[in-house]
Amino acid sequence: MIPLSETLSQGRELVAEIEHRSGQKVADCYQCGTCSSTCAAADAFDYPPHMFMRLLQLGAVDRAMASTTGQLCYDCMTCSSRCPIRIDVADVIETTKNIADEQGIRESERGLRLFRNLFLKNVRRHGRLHEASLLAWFNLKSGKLTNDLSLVPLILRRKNVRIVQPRIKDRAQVRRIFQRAKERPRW
Amino acid sequence: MSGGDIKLVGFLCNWCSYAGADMAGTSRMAQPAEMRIVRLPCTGRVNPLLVLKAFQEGADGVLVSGCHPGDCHYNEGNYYAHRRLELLSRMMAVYGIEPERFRYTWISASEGARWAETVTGFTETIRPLGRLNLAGGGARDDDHHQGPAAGSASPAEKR
Amino acid sequence: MRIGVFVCQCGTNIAATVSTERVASAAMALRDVVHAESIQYTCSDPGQRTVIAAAHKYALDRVVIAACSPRMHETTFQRTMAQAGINPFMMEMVNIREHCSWIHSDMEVATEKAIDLVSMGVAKVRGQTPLFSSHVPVVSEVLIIGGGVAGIQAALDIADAGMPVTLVERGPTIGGNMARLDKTFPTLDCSSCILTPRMVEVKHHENIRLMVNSEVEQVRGYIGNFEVDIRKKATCVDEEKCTGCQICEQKCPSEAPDEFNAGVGETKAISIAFPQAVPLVASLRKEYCRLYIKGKCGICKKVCPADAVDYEQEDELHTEKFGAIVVATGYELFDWRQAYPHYGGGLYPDVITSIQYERMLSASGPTGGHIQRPSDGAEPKEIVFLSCVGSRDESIGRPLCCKVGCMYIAKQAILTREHIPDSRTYVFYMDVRAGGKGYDEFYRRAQKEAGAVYLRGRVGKIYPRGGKLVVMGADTLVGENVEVEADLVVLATGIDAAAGAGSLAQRLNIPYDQYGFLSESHPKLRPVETTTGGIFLAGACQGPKDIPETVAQASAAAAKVIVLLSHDELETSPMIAEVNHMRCIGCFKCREVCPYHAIEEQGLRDGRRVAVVIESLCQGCGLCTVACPPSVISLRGYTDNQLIEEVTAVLR
Amino acid sequence: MVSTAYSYYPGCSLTSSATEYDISFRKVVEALGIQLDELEDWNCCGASPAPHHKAETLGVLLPGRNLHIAGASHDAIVAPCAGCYNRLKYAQYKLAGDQDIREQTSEVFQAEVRYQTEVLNIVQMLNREITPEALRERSQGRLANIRIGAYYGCLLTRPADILGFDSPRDPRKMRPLMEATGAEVPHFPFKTECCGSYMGLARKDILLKASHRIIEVAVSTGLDALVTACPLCHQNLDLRQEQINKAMGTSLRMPVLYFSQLIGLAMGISPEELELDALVVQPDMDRWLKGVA
Repeated sequence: MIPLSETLSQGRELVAEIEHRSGQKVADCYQCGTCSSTCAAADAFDYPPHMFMRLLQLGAVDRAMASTTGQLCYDCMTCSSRCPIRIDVADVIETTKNIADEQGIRESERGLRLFRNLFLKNVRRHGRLHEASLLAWFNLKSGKLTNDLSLVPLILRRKNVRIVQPRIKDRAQVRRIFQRAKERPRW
Repeated sequence: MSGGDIKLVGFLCNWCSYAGADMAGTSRMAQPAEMRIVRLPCTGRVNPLLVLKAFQEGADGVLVSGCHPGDCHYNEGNYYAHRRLELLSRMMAVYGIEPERFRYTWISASEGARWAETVTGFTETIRPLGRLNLAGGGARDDDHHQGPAAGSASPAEKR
Repeated sequence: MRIGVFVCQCGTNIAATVSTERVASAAMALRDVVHAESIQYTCSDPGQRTVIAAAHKYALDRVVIAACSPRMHETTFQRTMAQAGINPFMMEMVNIREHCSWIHSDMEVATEKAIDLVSMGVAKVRGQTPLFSSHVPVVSEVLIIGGGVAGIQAALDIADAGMPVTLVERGPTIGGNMARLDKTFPTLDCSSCILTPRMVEVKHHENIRLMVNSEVEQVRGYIGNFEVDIRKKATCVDEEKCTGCQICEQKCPSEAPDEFNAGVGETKAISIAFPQAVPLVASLRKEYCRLYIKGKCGICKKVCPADAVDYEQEDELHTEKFGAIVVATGYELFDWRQAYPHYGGGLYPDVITSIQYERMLSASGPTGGHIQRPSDGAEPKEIVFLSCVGSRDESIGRPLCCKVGCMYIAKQAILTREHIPDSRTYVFYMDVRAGGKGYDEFYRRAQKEAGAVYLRGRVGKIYPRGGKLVVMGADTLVGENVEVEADLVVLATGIDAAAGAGSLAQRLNIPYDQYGFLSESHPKLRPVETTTGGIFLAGACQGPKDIPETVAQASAAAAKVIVLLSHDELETSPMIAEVNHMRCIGCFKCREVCPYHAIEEQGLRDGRRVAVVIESLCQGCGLCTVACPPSVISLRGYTDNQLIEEVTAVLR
Repeated sequence: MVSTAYSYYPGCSLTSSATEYDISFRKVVEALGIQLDELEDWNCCGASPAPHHKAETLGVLLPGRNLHIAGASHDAIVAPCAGCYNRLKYAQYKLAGDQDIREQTSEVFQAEVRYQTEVLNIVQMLNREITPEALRERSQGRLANIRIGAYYGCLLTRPADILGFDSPRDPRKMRPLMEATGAEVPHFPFKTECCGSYMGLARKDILLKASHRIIEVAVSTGLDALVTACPLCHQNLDLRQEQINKAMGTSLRMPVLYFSQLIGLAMGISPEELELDALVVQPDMDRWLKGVA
């Protein structure tokens, strides 16, 4: 049950923040479902995109922020490209997720968070991503040790594959970039 | 003149804005009393010189209001008006008049509330500006005469 | 100059906030005012009698009535003036109700303002001169543009009233879109059974002249007196001689797309659109004819038993006079192919439009009433209908609702069950709009009796798989995606204004919206009039409509035409523009801005070319007065001097 | 002095799981006689994990650094990886449109940021350097025996208002060159559907389903191969094809080529040189090149 009198007044500010940051109007959505029908991951979401939009329309931002939709959406923007109202649905979802992050709402999708963190850590340290290291660390940290190991020989039969972690020269610059992003994640 | 010290003139087209002002009246929407409405068939009939004449004769603010673009009773009158009035509003400063004193807007026959808001907003914009002092602007009975109109500043002379 | 001022109390409507007595006495102080009084209800009979009496007593020649909005009672008091022997235009109304007493509460402020308004009115009426309406004779013939059900209805109504009608149709037959329908909702009447008798009636009506293959090229003139150029296009067939035997069509070797059947099946370069066409006359499309493409053929001419084929036939240009014009150009269906690449963009043969499906349903259609998959001719069992293809979709510039899609889908779902009892139909919809009489019941019948599976959601993608079409949609009610393996997909395409409606509107000088639909003068109170006098609208040219609405509007337009033409003469407004010929410099800037083409060039005896206002065309907008460089055009009733006097009356 | 050569930004994938893309691209460019200067000391663009979306800092600064370096020496930078291309364009869009972002970026880079270098993807660049007519001339219908599908995926076309490359609903820019190889390029209904992106490690289930659908439709469309310009798509569709089949209980086989490999084949470069052996799902080259002397 969604207590509308409450959610519509309490959720108003957060919805306004989402609308402001994404530049989209949630009230524009007329719930046709095109976004969901084109979404390759909708089956895995607890709320498919149109329902996610509906939650925001009803002011139920808490529920939207805690949903797996934001965490699992990988921003392919198919929904945005097909929306008959031209709403950038992917942006609304991503923005809501970012606000949830800022508010410290815990991600239930730990694997994905781990992937993102390891990815960025690798880039922060070395300036470039090393896919093999990422795979190794991910498997180690997630406990899924054999994950994707079958792919390794397939990759290794390529010429020129970098076995060791590549590093760029001006790592100081990259550190500065990450430092700035940490201090000020948004412009 | 009542309703405070300032004097405002509104040139309204008969089909949209005048009817919108009627609507505001029918709906009893309270408005400041400084506005004096002149009814015209179309904003396309509003000669920019008429606006300047109003200022010269003592108006402290002039509002022109007509049908929304695309809604003109005469099909395209308001497009001509838009072009002329846009140019005029950019020229206001040249005539020594604060640009805020002149405004044009589109209000339909059904937008009574919008008319009331527009009049209120416009009046509140002009009130702090006070009376218009057209330095060198020429004859204005209740102002001090600044001597003969200086150079080409007076639109009346040009006319 | 003797001016009388009458200040209305309007009961307490005005008198509660404005001291009408004080206004009247202040008016007495104004120049040339010889009488002023306050009246309780000026518009009432006794009130008007008081005004008339005062006019006589004080020998008034001008009157100011301070009361309600002129939009309310200007004509009332103009009539009062006429009774009082004063020119009706020598009266000025001052609005002290809507613009004063009703929006202010302070009596002092409101009274002062009312006094100001009265002085403005007095200043304006002082500059007024008597004006006289002129009369123009009316041509009693009517032009109707478009021969669909709207044009047919309007033509028959007007012709029955005894007025001659010319019905101009662009295509080779009348009947329009309705003639292509199999059944009509919500009654399932056979469309041609109800329409074709009306078409025949048009053909035989003594007051109707039917011109097919004809288009309106130019329109000059004004209400009561239009002059119209109509081009009758050459069709290489003599209409008088052709008997409609169709031998030419049978023998013609050149295939051509079948527009009447929306591309389901093919026809020939020379053909009759459909068996019930009116007139039943063949026409030849040169762009598909072998004779014109390859320079060699001529079979149709050889086989025609009536000797009706004439390759030398040329376009005819007719110039006719009409008193009124009814525009009934109808609609066409949205071309979805560019806009919906994710539905295959026209590449999958088994994704068809609803009108194509309709032609298959029709017993007289190209499949003889059998529903067939275009790809292999097989009978489909799983049929998916998609609503709102080209409607309610801002991303392709079509936010409007087509208004009939929901209902014709329901109809087609019901008919599908009748044609193929073991079929299953699916309907993807966003909302079901069933707001007419018997409509909701009809749509429920599609679900209950025809077993149509209604799915609330839009379809994101269609793609072929193993001879079937996978339709990927969302069911927003369960919040899950759904998928149908369909044999046939039918798109309920939206409604566009007929091609060329915008350019026709320009020729007629009537406004139209961004979709090409023609604009009515007022959406509530003048729904069939346009802003140009004498031109009326009927049917879907004004916006999406179903058949009952179209017919109703066509009859309404006919009624308006009949009222207009029931007079021999028309009175024209005298509040129009006037050029001072002595000072006109002949630059014709006025002609450029005039929306009504009401300015013409005239040579004077001294050789100068000057602008002249055509009084019957001028609508009195005043655009020309501003455009005139030497300011020698004035608008009667709103002259520069009057306006300046009105403004300065309160500023000085 | 600005060079007439292209600045070349391979990006991380092209140095590990997609080296065949790098090698085949260089081969094609070499055959066309164009100079590529690998961007000096380039860094990772941040790809999908770096938050971007409208106002996020990292999404501008990481690709911004590459733009900045390229701007010192080159008029145009080419990024064969669709992801890198997407992020470079995004950074450029933000930097061009917002003075505040420019200033803050310059502050971090300790220099006036250079962002105006033209950013090109592989399709744009090759279209510029070889016309379909010229390619047709060179290929002499070499690939006339096959049907291939142009697979665009997401990052090459979306968001369209920033990338300005092709229609997000109905992209067609790969087609002219693909047809010039002599191959048939039928309509591929899933050309813009997403393959599952970076979900491979954490949520393989989502990815395998999405990629399976694409392969399945490619097979039912009767294609001999898909062609892509994105290493991530390639990884998901080719490298993981066994995983897909295993998870979905199918035995689909669909070779997936890089755009550069296809163009290279048409130009007469050998399959070995183009690293076609690196593909997990091998095309039947004998059949493909049947009738080629």
